Amino acid sequence: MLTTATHLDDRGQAMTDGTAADPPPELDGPDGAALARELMRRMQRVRLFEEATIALFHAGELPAMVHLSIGQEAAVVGACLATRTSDYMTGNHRSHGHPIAKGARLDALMAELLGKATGVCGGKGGSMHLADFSVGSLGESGIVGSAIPVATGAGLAAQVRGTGQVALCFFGDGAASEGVLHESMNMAGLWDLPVVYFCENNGFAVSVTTEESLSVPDVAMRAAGYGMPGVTVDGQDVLAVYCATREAVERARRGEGPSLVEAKTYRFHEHAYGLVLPRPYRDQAVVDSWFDTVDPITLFHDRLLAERVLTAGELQALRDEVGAEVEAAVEFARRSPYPPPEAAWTDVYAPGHDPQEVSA
Amino acid sequence: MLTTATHLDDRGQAMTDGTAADPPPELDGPDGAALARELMRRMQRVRLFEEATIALFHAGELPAMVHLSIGQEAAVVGACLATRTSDYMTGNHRSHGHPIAKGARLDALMAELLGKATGVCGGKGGSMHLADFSVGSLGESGIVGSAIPVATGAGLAAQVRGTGQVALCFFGDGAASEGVLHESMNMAGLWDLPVVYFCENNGFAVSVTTEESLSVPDVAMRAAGYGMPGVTVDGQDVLAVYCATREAVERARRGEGPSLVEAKTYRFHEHAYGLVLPRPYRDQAVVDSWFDTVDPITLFHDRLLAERVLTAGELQALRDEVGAEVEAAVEFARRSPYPPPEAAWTDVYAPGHDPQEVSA
Amino acid sequence: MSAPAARRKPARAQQLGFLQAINRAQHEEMTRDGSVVLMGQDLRANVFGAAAGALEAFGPSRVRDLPLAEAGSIGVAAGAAMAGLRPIVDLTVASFVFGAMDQFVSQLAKARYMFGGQATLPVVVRAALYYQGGTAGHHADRPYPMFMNVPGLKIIVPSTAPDLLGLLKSAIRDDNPVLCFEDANLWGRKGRGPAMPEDVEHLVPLGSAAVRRPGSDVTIVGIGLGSWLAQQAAEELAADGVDAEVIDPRTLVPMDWPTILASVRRTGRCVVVDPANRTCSAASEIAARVVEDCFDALRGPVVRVTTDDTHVPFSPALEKQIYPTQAKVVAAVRRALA
Amino acid sequence: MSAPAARRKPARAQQLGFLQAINRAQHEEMTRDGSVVLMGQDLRANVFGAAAGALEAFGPSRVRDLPLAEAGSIGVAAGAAMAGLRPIVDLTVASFVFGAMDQFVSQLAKARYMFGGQATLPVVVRAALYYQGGTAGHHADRPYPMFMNVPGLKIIVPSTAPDLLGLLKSAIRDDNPVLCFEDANLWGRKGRGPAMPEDVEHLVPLGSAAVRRPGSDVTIVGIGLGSWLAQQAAEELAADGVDAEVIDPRTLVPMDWPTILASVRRTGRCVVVDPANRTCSAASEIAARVVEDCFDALRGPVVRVTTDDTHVPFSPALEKQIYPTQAKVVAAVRRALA
Ligand SMILES: Cc1ncc(C[n+]2csc(CCOP(=O)(O)OP(=O)(O)O)c2C)c(N)n1
Ligand SMILES: Cc1ncc(C[n+]2csc(CCOP(=O)(O)OP(=O)(O)O)c2C)c(N)n1
Ligand SMILES: [Mg+2]
Ligand SMILES: [Mg+2]
Repeated sequence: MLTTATHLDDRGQAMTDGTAADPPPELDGPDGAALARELMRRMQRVRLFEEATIALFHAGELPAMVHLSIGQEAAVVGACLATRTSDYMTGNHRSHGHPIAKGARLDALMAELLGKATGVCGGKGGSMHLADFSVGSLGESGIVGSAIPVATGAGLAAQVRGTGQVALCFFGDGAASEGVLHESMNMAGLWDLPVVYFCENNGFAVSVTTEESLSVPDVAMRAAGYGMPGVTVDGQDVLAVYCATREAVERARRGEGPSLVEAKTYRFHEHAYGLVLPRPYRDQAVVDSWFDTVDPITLFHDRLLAERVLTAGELQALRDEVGAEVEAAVEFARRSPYPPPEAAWTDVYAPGHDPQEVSA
Repeated sequence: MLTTATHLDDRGQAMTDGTAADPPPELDGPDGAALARELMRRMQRVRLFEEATIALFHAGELPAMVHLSIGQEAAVVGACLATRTSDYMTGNHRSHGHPIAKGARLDALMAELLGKATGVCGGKGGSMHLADFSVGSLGESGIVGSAIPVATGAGLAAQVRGTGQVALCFFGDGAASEGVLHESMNMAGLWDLPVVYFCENNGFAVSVTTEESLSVPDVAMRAAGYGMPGVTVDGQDVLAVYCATREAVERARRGEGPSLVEAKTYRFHEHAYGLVLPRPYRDQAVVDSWFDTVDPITLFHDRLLAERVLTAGELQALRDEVGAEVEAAVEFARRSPYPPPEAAWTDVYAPGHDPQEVSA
Repeated sequence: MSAPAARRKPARAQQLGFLQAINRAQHEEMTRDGSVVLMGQDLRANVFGAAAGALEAFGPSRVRDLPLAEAGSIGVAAGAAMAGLRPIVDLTVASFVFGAMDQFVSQLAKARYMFGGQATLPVVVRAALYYQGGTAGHHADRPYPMFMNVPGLKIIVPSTAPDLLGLLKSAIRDDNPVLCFEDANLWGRKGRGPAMPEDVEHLVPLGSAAVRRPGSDVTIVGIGLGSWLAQQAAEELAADGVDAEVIDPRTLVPMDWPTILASVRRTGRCVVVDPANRTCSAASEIAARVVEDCFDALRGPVVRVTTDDTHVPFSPALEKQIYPTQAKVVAAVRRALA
Repeated sequence: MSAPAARRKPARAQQLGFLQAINRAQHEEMTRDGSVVLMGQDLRANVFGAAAGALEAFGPSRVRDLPLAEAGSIGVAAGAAMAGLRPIVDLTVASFVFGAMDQFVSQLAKARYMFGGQATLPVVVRAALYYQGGTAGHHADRPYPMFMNVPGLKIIVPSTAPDLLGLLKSAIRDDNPVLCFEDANLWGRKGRGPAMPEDVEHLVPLGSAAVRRPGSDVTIVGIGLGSWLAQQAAEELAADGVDAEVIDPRTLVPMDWPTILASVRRTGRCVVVDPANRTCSAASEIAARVVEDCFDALRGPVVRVTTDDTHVPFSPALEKQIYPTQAKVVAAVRRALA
């Protein structure tokens, strides 16, 4: 039994009725439609990008495993779209969704996954370590929890420099047990840093459930211990995530300090795609049912139709656009050259550094 | 202005009235008197032991600085006496009080401070790193926060081995910001470990106030984030500390898990005795007044008289006994030999290890 | 549980894999000594494959899944050891040691000394050297040299499954903290080591090197996968009439200096193959010790074959070239002989 | 603030202490560049003595007291650097680096590389080597060799106040993370260095060694306090007719190999004095590099004078003997010459 499964049942059912309703203010009018379109576009980007990586995996074209955000698109996109491109963001090993949602170009991300020279990190980072500084993405971390203070520091820089920027810090329920989260949240609370700590609580750290790793039911319950607001939202509802994060971002931008937003969500695939765990730790039938019951894209799709925000045709066109974008990204990545061998030794230091050292 | 100063004013004043009253149940009858005597004896041991170190410091006999618990005796003793000798305890750089309160012999502790072979650690640990495994004292840590998981692990061992022991974990308000506290409290909460986290909140980490280091007013407010009870007590009231800790210890011993006890207390001397800070960070006149207003020994002394638990003569005799004990300890330490030079290289590994390495 | 049954097969016929060796060492020692406990992330789901059957055999009290809290985990193991347990901590990937460094140094390594011998810390920490597999910079460290600079820790880097079995069992019985770094490139090498010993008392003592190939012209010291590269290079060189002695130290602390130094005194030449980053590597230590203690016997430079001082790049086009290879070892031997 | 006024005195007459050098480097660079910020525990109270006047001059936004959270602090500095600041973090005592090791390795050292050059991390971390003062095992580490094993970090170990001034200023201007390890035994050595330069552009480039004493018979490389011990030993040996060259590398990464190796090629002998623990020390690296690259010129063993592989004992009866001393350096030189 999954504790995280229950909180969505109401919504899920409510959705399936699917009769017409009025949109909430956020989705109302032309601005609302534009927002809806962008939320959907970015969720589709994450989904289709990752489905393409699955295909690449099965084709044997991926040099390494990938940790997919499929099922978590609403959390990732709702949070990122609540920030500006100039705002900062850091993430973790489940890494594709964050930069995509933050607005990074798909072609350079896909090329990175294949270890190509045109990759967003020149092929040196790979799937777990995407970064696109041009859209405020300061990097994902393969070391769980390790980038949490980095986002906190970006918030500090924004504060000291008075730029009005905010830093969005993604971490998982597993990472919530790491000491650096405590150290970072304490500093952020102390100094009123413009940071939004965003927990993608998908119920698992690999095979370990939140019940087995967390001494409290909700990560958000820890916010009070740092003097900051903490809220738990339905992570399958992109608008709910967007609204909760927007509130936290606005608060941060007003100089009122950090917040903790926890999105309860679902990881639809295995911890890393294709990873086989010797011992089952969750009911595959339940997991399979999630595609029907709590798919954030389907839920939003149905809602937009029901609330007449976008038409089926518009939604299909949008999906097709993204599909083409992803296909082009895959083509770009495939056609791109590998980095030259000597790239292995550059970027260890900033230009101008002379290591005076030749390898044997 | 010190926020920690206010919470005692009522008690302080209440005490100075000094008219007769009935003792609380804990101090009632022969058992109560015995408890009172032991609480007082250990507080006096800490106080007189440390006053002796001050004298040694001025005489130039101390090889290094000492971090005194003077002013914090009620917190340290109230907590330790709520445990059994067979229970475990770890502490920090403010280190003399903990093993003394836990029941360690003064002579071996004092010899350790002088770096003598008869020291409790053979002269290798020194003031900040006292340990007396014979009374459950698993060691103090010069690295702030570093021993917190050690106490947690001792609690784990007690649980796995089913011994019924409890681990008492001392840390300061400064250490409360360290990540290992979070990691440890989460594990303890998760596994219902028999650990009592005990924060000696003396308002300062060297010169940094709790307002400058903590994002919440009370450390105890963080307990809820780990699913454990948290309580803040008057750290100058040895009985209040004793009762609060006893409750936490009993809970732990019953297998119901960890607790956090925070004692608001006062550091009467400089961070390390004799340390001169270039820039003042607290009002010396206020600090000086503490000896009159919030001295835990005076407060308890007056209370015991007022409540007729012990007589002035008994209290004086007890103090004299401890004075003699401390004097003997100093004599013992002075007369003891230094360790032989080769001791510098032993105890790096357990016996039987052959490093096959001779130093140049 | 099927693993124990499998173990009953006759020794000669069976070849041991790395993960089986770990599983067997842990299982045997946990059976022998009730104070041995196993802790790690995803242990019960047996994600890394070395804990099969442990939960069923020893129960949830002695087999514990850890939350993601590396510092806390090592510190908890230290405290549990001081209070009578003998924890084995599976840190999974060696790149995760950094978060726990203070606990390694300030508690595990120092507690016994600083408390004048009162503390005993029988803790084994296992971690895989997970390089060469496209995991990029955050999973591919080989950090044992850092720990060699810290007195109080023992360090093993087994390169065959039977050695891993025997060293790990010795480590679990040792009263000191022992770090076990397992070269993940050898996980698949089932069958390349000698046949599995059937003795549950199969112990390889800590601090004893293995001479993998006797020789007279040059001493090649190879660590982890490096010992295999050294052996392959030695075969290649043999065709050219160069007779290389290959030594696998197996334990880095305490290092078996007598074996290494005696060999170099005989051969007069030394090459060290170490998958760690070059600067301040185990290879550097061995080279320094050799020139310090065997100078008169030395007839050529001591040459190190290490990973370059760069980070591990993700791209398959970049990664392999930074590590030691058979060709680099051969070239180094030629330099040492020149 | 009185410090800046004092600085106006003529250069020749003034001798600089270590703490003044730090203060001056920080003050000048914070004045020059508004993106430089100062963070540390007890900075405002100026407990360690190097931050006098900073709060008054630059305000609380740029001068921040840190809570006790070493990992968080280094990570925050890394993030702040990626977002446009140039943080100086005063970690005070080098033994406190261990708690932050993951942030040093996984973020500070690796971020630029792993993100393909997108990140720039101009962070300076200062920490004192606080040994030899009776502080015992938890405050007396000399951990720079660990960091030498991590590519991406630069490391300086200044041994004179003017060098500290010039190196620290270079470090603050450098676009890479630089770790500055200050040998606290030299804090009191005001006046032993050359006169204070008056130039606010007094920069000592990272990666350039200083020849403290030219000589022809043996090269003594001395790190931190070791460079002073080497000079004293050299004077003692001069009376015996041994002419030692003393080199202070000043920067450990990047190491000035050309200067060191050229010297050994001339003298044919080498001794390294390094206050770090022996195994995998900077001395080991230098010895390894010397035997690898200068073998033909080498006429005797490379001898290391280091701290023994033990922890730092508290007792004054025990502590001093584990460290390098002048007598040990002299003995080592005699061995190198034998
Ligand atoms: C410091 C560290 N410890 C362990 C790991 C191995 N690991 C990678 S992801 C993961 C689980 C993380 O769980 P969570 O934070 O909930 O993120 P999710 O994978 O669920 O998105 C673990 C244990 C790691 N990469 N880094
Ligand atoms: C990891 C670490 N960081 C910094 C220090 C330096 N230091 C020693 S004690 C101390 C203050 C500790 O404050 P608190 O925990 O409140 O204990 P108190 O001294 O007030 O009893 C500091 C900063 C240290 N010893 N260890
Ligand atoms: Mg998760
Ligand atoms: Mg305090």
